[in-house]
Amino acid sequence: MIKVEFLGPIGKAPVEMEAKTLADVSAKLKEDETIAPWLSKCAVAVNDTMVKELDFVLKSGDRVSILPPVCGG
Amino acid sequence: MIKVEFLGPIGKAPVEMEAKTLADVSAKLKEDETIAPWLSKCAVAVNDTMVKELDFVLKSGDRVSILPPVCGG
Amino acid sequence: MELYNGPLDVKEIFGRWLDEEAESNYGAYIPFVGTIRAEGGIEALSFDIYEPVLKSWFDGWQRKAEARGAIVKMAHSIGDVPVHTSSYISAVFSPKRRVALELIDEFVEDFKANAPIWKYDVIGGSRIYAEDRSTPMDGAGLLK
Amino acid sequence: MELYNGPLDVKEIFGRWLDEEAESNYGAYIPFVGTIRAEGGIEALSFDIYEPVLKSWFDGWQRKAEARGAIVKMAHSIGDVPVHTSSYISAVFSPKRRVALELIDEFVEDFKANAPIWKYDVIGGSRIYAEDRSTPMDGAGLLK
Repeated sequence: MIKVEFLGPIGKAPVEMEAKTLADVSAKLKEDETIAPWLSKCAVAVNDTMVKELDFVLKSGDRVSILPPVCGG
Repeated sequence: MIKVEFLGPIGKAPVEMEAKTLADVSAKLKEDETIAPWLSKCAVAVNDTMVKELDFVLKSGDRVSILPPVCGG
Repeated sequence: MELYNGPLDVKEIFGRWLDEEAESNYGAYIPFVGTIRAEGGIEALSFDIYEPVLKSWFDGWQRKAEARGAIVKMAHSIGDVPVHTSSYISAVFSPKRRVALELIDEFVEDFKANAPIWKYDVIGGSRIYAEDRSTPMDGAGLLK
Repeated sequence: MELYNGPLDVKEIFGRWLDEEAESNYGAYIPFVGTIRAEGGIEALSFDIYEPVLKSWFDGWQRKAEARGAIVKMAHSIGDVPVHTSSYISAVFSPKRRVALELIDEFVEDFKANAPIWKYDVIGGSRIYAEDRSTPMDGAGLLK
Protein backbone atom coordinates (compact mmCIF):
# COMPACT_ATOMS: atom_id res chain seq x y z
CA MET A 1 0.00 0.00 0.00
CA ILE A 2 1.27 3.46 -0.92
CA LYS A 3 -0.15 6.87 -0.15
CA VAL A 4 -0.84 9.62 -2.72
CA GLU A 5 -1.17 13.22 -1.56
CA PHE A 6 -2.37 16.22 -3.56
CA LEU A 7 -0.58 19.49 -2.90
CA GLY A 8 -1.57 23.14 -3.08
CA PRO A 9 -4.78 24.04 -4.89
CA ILE A 10 -5.86 20.50 -5.86
CA GLY A 11 -7.75 20.35 -2.59
CA LYS A 12 -8.29 16.61 -2.27
CA ALA A 13 -7.58 14.40 0.74
CA PRO A 14 -4.77 11.81 0.43
CA VAL A 15 -5.67 8.38 -0.92
CA GLU A 16 -4.10 4.96 -0.34
CA MET A 17 -3.71 2.42 -3.13
CA GLU A 18 -1.82 -0.64 -4.30
CA ALA A 19 0.80 0.28 -6.94
CA LYS A 20 4.06 -1.30 -8.10
CA THR A 21 5.22 1.66 -10.19
CA LEU A 22 4.17 5.22 -10.94
CA ALA A 23 2.49 3.87 -14.08
CA ASP A 24 0.03 2.07 -11.79
CA VAL A 25 -0.57 5.32 -9.90
CA SER A 26 -1.19 7.10 -13.19
CA ALA A 27 -3.74 4.49 -14.29
CA LYS A 28 -5.66 4.75 -11.02
CA LEU A 29 -5.63 8.55 -10.84
CA LYS A 30 -6.99 8.81 -14.41
CA GLU A 31 -10.13 7.08 -13.16
CA ASP A 32 -10.78 9.99 -10.77
CA GLU A 33 -12.63 12.75 -12.64
CA THR A 34 -11.56 15.46 -10.20
CA ILE A 35 -7.88 14.52 -10.53
CA ALA A 36 -7.51 13.50 -14.18
CA PRO A 37 -7.55 17.09 -15.55
CA TRP A 38 -4.61 18.02 -13.28
CA LEU A 39 -2.29 15.21 -14.41
CA SER A 40 -0.95 16.78 -17.59
CA LYS A 41 0.41 19.77 -15.67
CA CYS A 42 1.50 18.17 -12.38
CA ALA A 43 4.98 17.02 -11.37
CA VAL A 44 5.58 14.08 -9.02
CA ALA A 45 7.72 13.47 -5.94
CA VAL A 46 8.22 10.15 -4.15
CA ASN A 47 9.12 10.52 -0.49
CA ASP A 48 9.88 14.20 -1.19
CA THR A 49 12.31 13.56 -4.05
CA MET A 50 11.25 14.69 -7.52
CA VAL A 51 10.86 11.74 -9.92
CA LYS A 52 10.75 11.82 -13.71
CA GLU A 53 10.47 8.11 -14.64
CA LEU A 54 7.07 6.48 -15.04
CA ASP A 55 8.57 3.01 -14.36
CA PHE A 56 9.87 4.19 -10.97
CA VAL A 57 9.36 1.24 -8.59
CA LEU A 58 7.34 1.86 -5.44
CA LYS A 59 7.49 -0.03 -2.17
CA SER A 60 4.92 -0.34 0.57
CA GLY A 61 4.72 2.80 2.67
CA ASP A 62 5.99 5.13 -0.08
CA ARG A 63 4.44 8.56 -0.24
CA VAL A 64 3.71 10.00 -3.72
CA SER A 65 3.11 13.76 -3.95
CA ILE A 66 1.28 15.40 -6.86
CA LEU A 67 2.57 18.97 -7.40
CA PRO A 68 0.43 21.33 -9.51
CA PRO A 69 1.81 24.42 -11.36
CA VAL A 70 3.75 26.74 -9.06
CA CYS A 71 4.14 30.48 -8.64
CA GLY A 72 6.34 31.51 -5.74
CA GLY A 73 7.70 34.98 -5.17
CA MET B 1 41.79 80.52 -24.24
CA ILE B 2 40.48 77.17 -22.96
CA LYS B 3 41.33 75.23 -19.82
CA VAL B 4 42.40 71.57 -19.70
CA GLU B 5 42.04 69.63 -16.45
CA PHE B 6 43.42 66.18 -15.62
CA LEU B 7 41.20 63.96 -13.49
CA GLY B 8 41.84 61.19 -10.99
CA PRO B 9 45.31 59.64 -10.89
CA ILE B 10 46.94 61.78 -13.60
CA GLY B 11 47.96 64.22 -10.90
CA LYS B 12 48.72 67.29 -12.95
CA ALA B 13 47.50 70.85 -12.40
CA PRO B 14 45.13 72.32 -15.03
CA VAL B 15 46.68 74.14 -17.98
CA GLU B 16 45.36 76.93 -20.18
CA MET B 17 45.95 77.00 -23.94
CA GLU B 18 44.71 78.38 -27.26
CA ALA B 19 42.79 75.73 -29.20
CA LYS B 20 40.11 75.83 -31.92
CA THR B 21 39.24 72.13 -31.77
CA LEU B 22 40.10 69.07 -29.73
CA ALA B 23 42.65 68.21 -32.42
CA ASP B 24 44.60 71.29 -31.31
CA VAL B 25 44.38 70.13 -27.70
CA SER B 26 45.66 66.71 -28.74
CA ALA B 27 48.65 68.21 -30.56
CA LYS B 28 49.63 70.33 -27.56
CA LEU B 29 49.19 67.56 -24.96
CA LYS B 30 51.36 65.19 -27.00
CA GLU B 31 54.24 67.59 -26.44
CA ASP B 32 53.99 67.04 -22.67
CA GLU B 33 55.98 63.91 -21.75
CA THR B 34 54.05 63.35 -18.52
CA ILE B 35 50.69 63.48 -20.31
CA ALA B 36 51.36 61.85 -23.69
CA PRO B 37 51.39 58.24 -22.32
CA TRP B 38 47.89 58.73 -20.85
CA LEU B 39 46.24 59.90 -24.07
CA SER B 40 45.59 56.52 -25.67
CA LYS B 41 43.50 55.39 -22.71
CA CYS B 42 41.78 58.62 -21.70
CA ALA B 43 38.28 59.80 -22.58
CA VAL B 44 37.39 63.50 -22.97
CA ALA B 45 34.62 65.75 -21.72
CA VAL B 46 33.98 69.37 -22.72
CA ASN B 47 32.11 71.39 -20.09
CA ASP B 48 31.22 68.05 -18.39
CA THR B 49 29.69 66.46 -21.48
CA MET B 50 31.49 63.45 -22.96
CA VAL B 51 32.77 64.16 -26.48
CA LYS B 52 33.87 61.65 -29.13
CA GLU B 53 34.71 63.89 -32.13
CA LEU B 54 38.25 65.18 -32.60
CA ASP B 55 36.99 68.08 -34.75
CA PHE B 56 34.73 69.28 -31.89
CA VAL B 57 34.89 73.09 -31.97
CA LEU B 58 35.97 74.86 -28.78
CA LYS B 59 35.17 78.39 -27.73
CA SER B 60 36.93 80.66 -25.28
CA GLY B 61 36.29 79.67 -21.69
CA ASP B 62 35.56 75.99 -22.47
CA ARG B 63 36.78 73.45 -19.96
CA VAL B 64 38.23 70.19 -21.34
CA SER B 65 38.50 67.25 -18.91
CA ILE B 66 40.82 64.32 -19.46
CA LEU B 67 39.39 61.15 -17.86
CA PRO B 68 41.75 58.20 -17.28
CA PRO B 69 40.59 54.52 -16.96
CA VAL B 70 37.93 54.08 -14.30
CA CYS B 71 37.07 51.49 -11.68
CA GLY B 72 34.12 52.37 -9.48
CA GLY B 73 32.33 49.99 -7.16
CA MET C 1 16.15 28.98 4.04
CA GLU C 2 13.60 30.84 6.16
CA LEU C 3 9.79 30.60 6.07
CA TYR C 4 7.53 33.06 7.87
CA ASN C 5 3.82 33.33 8.45
CA GLY C 6 2.65 36.54 6.74
CA PRO C 7 4.76 39.39 5.30
CA LEU C 8 8.55 39.45 5.59
CA ASP C 9 10.42 41.92 7.76
CA VAL C 10 12.58 42.91 4.79
CA LYS C 11 14.94 45.27 6.63
CA GLU C 12 15.63 42.77 9.41
CA ILE C 13 16.37 39.96 6.95
CA PHE C 14 18.52 42.13 4.66
CA GLY C 15 20.53 43.46 7.60
CA ARG C 16 20.95 40.13 9.32
CA TRP C 17 22.21 38.47 6.13
CA LEU C 18 24.63 41.39 5.65
CA ASP C 19 25.92 40.89 9.20
CA GLU C 20 26.17 37.11 8.83
CA GLU C 21 28.57 37.50 5.89
CA ALA C 22 30.34 40.66 7.09
CA GLU C 23 33.65 38.83 7.58
CA SER C 24 33.26 36.28 4.75
CA ASN C 25 35.15 38.46 2.24
CA TYR C 26 32.43 38.48 -0.41
CA GLY C 27 32.64 41.47 -2.75
CA ALA C 28 29.07 41.38 -4.06
CA TYR C 29 25.75 40.97 -2.26
CA ILE C 30 22.62 40.99 -4.44
CA PRO C 31 19.23 40.53 -2.80
CA PHE C 32 16.03 40.26 -4.81
CA VAL C 33 12.99 41.57 -2.91
CA GLY C 34 9.54 40.59 -4.20
CA THR C 35 6.65 42.84 -3.17
CA ILE C 36 2.92 42.31 -3.70
CA ARG C 37 1.60 44.67 -6.37
CA ALA C 38 -1.86 46.18 -6.19
CA GLU C 39 -3.52 44.83 -9.34
CA GLY C 40 -6.71 43.04 -10.30
CA GLY C 41 -8.48 44.28 -7.19
CA ILE C 42 -6.60 41.96 -4.82
CA GLU C 43 -6.27 42.66 -1.10
CA ALA C 44 -3.39 40.25 -0.67
CA LEU C 45 -1.69 37.23 -2.17
CA SER C 46 -1.63 34.01 -0.20
CA PHE C 47 0.90 31.17 -0.40
CA ASP C 48 1.02 27.43 0.27
CA ILE C 49 4.48 25.87 0.50
CA TYR C 50 5.54 22.25 0.44
CA GLU C 51 8.57 22.56 2.64
CA PRO C 52 10.38 19.20 2.16
CA VAL C 53 10.68 19.62 -1.62
CA LEU C 54 11.47 23.33 -1.25
CA LYS C 55 14.31 22.40 1.10
CA SER C 56 15.73 19.91 -1.45
CA TRP C 57 15.43 22.48 -4.21
CA PHE C 58 17.22 25.08 -2.07
CA ASP C 59 19.97 22.66 -0.98
CA GLY C 60 20.60 21.86 -4.65
CA TRP C 61 21.07 25.57 -5.37
CA GLN C 62 23.36 25.96 -2.38
CA ARG C 63 25.62 23.29 -3.91
CA LYS C 64 25.51 24.94 -7.36
CA ALA C 65 26.41 28.30 -5.80
CA GLU C 66 29.25 26.81 -3.74
CA ALA C 67 30.74 25.27 -6.89
CA ARG C 68 31.08 28.88 -8.14
CA GLY C 69 32.48 30.22 -4.85
CA ALA C 70 29.17 31.82 -3.87
CA ILE C 71 26.30 31.25 -1.48
CA VAL C 72 22.54 31.77 -1.73
CA LYS C 73 19.96 32.67 0.91
CA MET C 74 16.18 32.70 0.73
CA ALA C 75 13.15 33.74 2.76
CA HIS C 76 9.48 33.32 1.82
CA SER C 77 6.05 33.92 3.33
CA ILE C 78 3.36 31.35 4.08
CA GLY C 79 -0.30 32.46 4.13
CA ASP C 80 -1.61 35.94 3.42
CA VAL C 81 0.67 38.82 2.38
CA PRO C 82 -1.10 42.17 1.89
CA VAL C 83 -0.56 44.46 -1.08
CA HIS C 84 2.66 46.57 -0.83
CA THR C 85 4.32 44.18 1.63
CA SER C 86 6.93 41.57 0.69
CA SER C 87 6.62 37.80 0.38
CA TYR C 88 10.01 36.84 -1.02
CA ILE C 89 13.69 37.65 -0.65
CA SER C 90 16.49 35.70 -2.19
CA ALA C 91 20.13 36.71 -2.25
CA VAL C 92 23.53 35.81 -3.62
CA PHE C 93 26.88 36.55 -1.99
CA SER C 94 29.93 36.09 -4.19
CA PRO C 95 33.55 37.23 -4.29
CA LYS C 96 32.99 38.40 -7.86
CA ARG C 97 30.43 40.73 -9.44
CA ARG C 98 29.93 38.71 -12.64
CA VAL C 99 29.14 35.44 -10.82
CA ALA C 100 26.74 37.26 -8.49
CA LEU C 101 24.81 38.92 -11.33
CA GLU C 102 24.48 35.66 -13.25
CA LEU C 103 23.54 33.57 -10.22
CA ILE C 104 20.81 35.89 -8.94
CA ASP C 105 19.14 35.76 -12.36
CA GLU C 106 19.33 31.96 -12.63
CA PHE C 107 18.33 31.43 -8.98
CA VAL C 108 15.28 33.71 -9.15
CA GLU C 109 14.10 32.33 -12.50
CA ASP C 110 14.44 28.72 -11.37
CA PHE C 111 12.68 29.64 -8.14
CA LYS C 112 9.69 30.93 -10.15
CA ALA C 113 9.65 27.76 -12.26
CA ASN C 114 10.40 25.03 -9.74
CA ALA C 115 9.98 26.05 -6.09
CA PRO C 116 6.93 24.16 -4.75
CA ILE C 117 4.92 27.22 -3.79
CA TRP C 118 1.30 27.92 -4.78
CA LYS C 119 -0.09 31.41 -5.08
CA TYR C 120 -3.67 32.57 -4.52
CA ASP C 121 -5.31 35.95 -5.06
CA VAL C 122 -7.21 37.13 -2.01
CA ILE C 123 -10.29 39.03 -3.21
CA GLY C 124 -13.27 39.82 -1.00
CA GLY C 125 -11.82 37.50 1.61
CA SER C 126 -11.73 34.43 -0.65
CA ARG C 127 -8.64 32.64 -1.89
CA ILE C 128 -8.44 32.00 -5.66
CA TYR C 129 -5.61 29.89 -7.17
CA ALA C 130 -3.50 32.07 -9.51
CA GLU C 131 -3.66 29.40 -12.21
CA ASP C 132 -2.98 31.73 -15.15
CA ARG C 133 0.30 32.92 -13.59
CA SER C 134 1.48 29.47 -12.51
CA THR C 135 4.06 27.29 -14.26
CA PRO C 136 4.15 23.49 -14.45
CA MET C 137 7.33 22.27 -12.74
CA ASP C 138 10.13 20.47 -14.61
CA GLY C 139 8.88 16.96 -15.35
CA ALA C 140 5.19 17.90 -15.19
CA GLY C 141 2.80 15.59 -17.05
CA LEU C 142 4.54 12.37 -15.96
CA LEU C 143 1.25 10.73 -14.95
CA LYS C 144 -0.87 12.03 -17.82
CA MET D 1 22.40 59.67 -6.65
CA GLU D 2 24.11 59.90 -3.28
CA LEU D 3 27.81 60.41 -2.53
CA TYR D 4 29.29 59.92 0.95
CA ASN D 5 32.69 60.46 2.49
CA GLY D 6 33.93 57.04 3.66
CA PRO D 7 32.00 53.75 3.94
CA LEU D 8 28.28 53.53 3.20
CA ASP D 9 25.69 52.89 5.88
CA VAL D 10 24.28 50.00 3.84
CA LYS D 11 21.31 49.18 6.08
CA GLU D 12 20.18 52.81 6.28
CA ILE D 13 20.37 53.25 2.50
CA PHE D 14 18.66 49.92 1.72
CA GLY D 15 15.85 50.62 4.19
CA ARG D 16 15.34 54.21 3.14
CA TRP D 17 15.10 53.27 -0.56
CA LEU D 18 12.61 50.53 0.38
CA ASP D 19 10.51 53.09 2.28
CA GLU D 20 10.74 55.68 -0.51
CA GLU D 21 9.15 53.24 -2.97
CA ALA D 22 6.82 51.47 -0.51
CA GLU D 23 3.71 52.85 -2.21
CA SER D 24 5.04 52.97 -5.79
CA ASN D 25 3.66 49.51 -6.65
CA TYR D 26 6.96 48.04 -7.84
CA GLY D 27 7.06 44.24 -7.62
CA ALA D 28 10.84 43.81 -7.71
CA TYR D 29 13.62 45.63 -5.83
CA ILE D 30 17.17 44.48 -6.57
CA PRO D 31 20.05 46.23 -4.84
CA PHE D 32 23.69 45.42 -5.63
CA VAL D 33 25.99 45.97 -2.64
CA GLY D 34 29.73 46.21 -3.31
CA THR D 35 32.02 45.47 -0.37
CA ILE D 36 35.81 45.88 -0.15
CA ARG D 37 37.51 42.48 -0.19
CA ALA D 38 40.66 41.80 1.83
CA GLU D 39 43.21 40.95 -0.88
CA GLY D 40 46.68 41.99 -1.94
CA GLY D 41 47.48 43.24 1.56
CA ILE D 42 45.29 46.33 1.27
CA GLU D 43 43.93 48.19 4.29
CA ALA D 44 41.29 50.01 2.30
CA LEU D 45 40.35 51.17 -1.16
CA SER D 46 40.08 54.85 -1.87
CA PHE D 47 37.98 56.62 -4.50
CA ASP D 48 38.06 59.86 -6.48
CA ILE D 49 34.82 60.86 -8.22
CA TYR D 50 34.19 63.45 -10.89
CA GLU D 51 30.67 64.35 -9.88
CA PRO D 52 29.38 66.40 -12.87
CA VAL D 53 30.02 63.60 -15.38
CA LEU D 54 28.81 60.94 -12.91
CA LYS D 55 25.58 62.90 -12.56
CA SER D 56 25.10 62.99 -16.36
CA TRP D 57 25.85 59.28 -16.59
CA PHE D 58 23.32 58.53 -13.82
CA ASP D 59 20.64 60.80 -15.33
CA GLY D 60 21.04 58.97 -18.64
CA TRP D 61 20.42 55.66 -16.87
CA GLN D 62 17.41 57.07 -15.06
CA ARG D 63 15.92 57.89 -18.47
CA LYS D 64 16.73 54.41 -19.83
CA ALA D 65 15.13 52.80 -16.76
CA GLU D 66 12.01 54.98 -16.99
CA ALA D 67 11.55 53.95 -20.61
CA ARG D 68 11.19 50.39 -19.27
CA GLY D 69 8.86 51.37 -16.40
CA ALA D 70 11.64 51.11 -13.81
CA ILE D 71 13.83 53.40 -11.73
CA VAL D 72 17.45 53.21 -10.60
CA LYS D 73 19.18 54.49 -7.49
CA MET D 74 22.85 54.73 -6.61
CA ALA D 75 25.15 55.54 -3.70
CA HIS D 76 28.96 55.61 -3.71
CA SER D 77 31.81 56.46 -1.37
CA ILE D 78 34.45 59.15 -1.81
CA GLY D 79 37.83 58.70 -0.11
CA ASP D 80 38.95 55.75 1.99
CA VAL D 81 36.75 52.69 2.52
CA PRO D 82 38.25 50.01 4.82
CA VAL D 83 38.26 46.30 4.02
CA HIS D 84 34.90 44.55 4.73
CA THR D 85 32.92 47.77 4.52
CA SER D 86 30.89 48.89 1.49
CA SER D 87 31.64 51.56 -1.10
CA TYR D 88 28.84 51.06 -3.60
CA ILE D 89 25.12 50.33 -3.75
CA SER D 90 23.01 50.53 -6.83
CA ALA D 91 19.43 49.37 -7.16
CA VAL D 92 16.61 48.84 -9.59
CA PHE D 93 12.88 49.00 -8.80
CA SER D 94 10.55 47.63 -11.46
CA PRO D 95 6.99 46.35 -11.72
CA LYS D 96 8.35 43.21 -13.36
CA ARG D 97 10.97 40.67 -12.31
CA ARG D 98 12.49 40.16 -15.78
CA VAL D 99 13.11 43.87 -16.41
CA ALA D 100 14.63 44.26 -12.95
CA LEU D 101 17.06 41.35 -13.41
CA GLU D 102 18.18 42.59 -16.82
CA LEU D 103 18.50 46.23 -15.76
CA ILE D 104 20.57 45.59 -12.64
CA ASP D 105 23.07 43.63 -14.74
CA GLU D 106 23.34 46.30 -17.45
CA PHE D 107 23.42 49.16 -14.93
CA VAL D 108 26.17 47.63 -12.77
CA GLU D 109 28.29 46.61 -15.78
CA ASP D 110 28.03 50.02 -17.41
CA PHE D 111 28.81 51.60 -14.05
CA LYS D 112 32.07 49.61 -13.89
CA ALA D 113 32.94 50.64 -17.44
CA ASN D 114 31.84 54.27 -17.61
CA ALA D 115 31.22 55.90 -14.23
CA PRO D 116 34.00 58.51 -13.72
CA ILE D 117 35.38 57.01 -10.52
CA TRP D 118 39.03 56.19 -9.85
CA LYS D 119 40.12 53.50 -7.44
CA TYR D 120 43.30 53.35 -5.36
CA ASP D 121 44.70 50.60 -3.15
CA VAL D 122 45.63 51.86 0.32
CA ILE D 123 48.70 49.95 1.46
CA GLY D 124 50.93 51.08 4.30
CA GLY D 125 49.08 54.38 4.31
CA SER D 126 49.88 55.22 0.68
CA ARG D 127 47.39 55.47 -2.16
CA ILE D 128 48.23 53.50 -5.32
CA TYR D 129 46.11 53.84 -8.49
CA ALA D 130 44.48 50.46 -9.30
CA GLU D 131 45.58 50.74 -12.93
CA ASP D 132 45.47 47.01 -13.71
CA ARG D 133 41.80 46.80 -12.67
CA SER D 134 40.73 50.00 -14.42
CA THR D 135 38.91 50.25 -17.75
CA PRO D 136 39.24 53.00 -20.39
CA MET D 137 35.85 54.72 -20.76
CA ASP D 138 33.83 54.59 -23.99
CA GLY D 139 35.54 56.88 -26.47
CA ALA D 140 38.97 56.64 -24.81
CA GLY D 141 41.98 57.42 -27.04
CA LEU D 142 40.34 60.39 -28.79
CA LEU D 143 43.40 62.61 -28.28
CA LYS D 144 46.06 59.98 -28.95
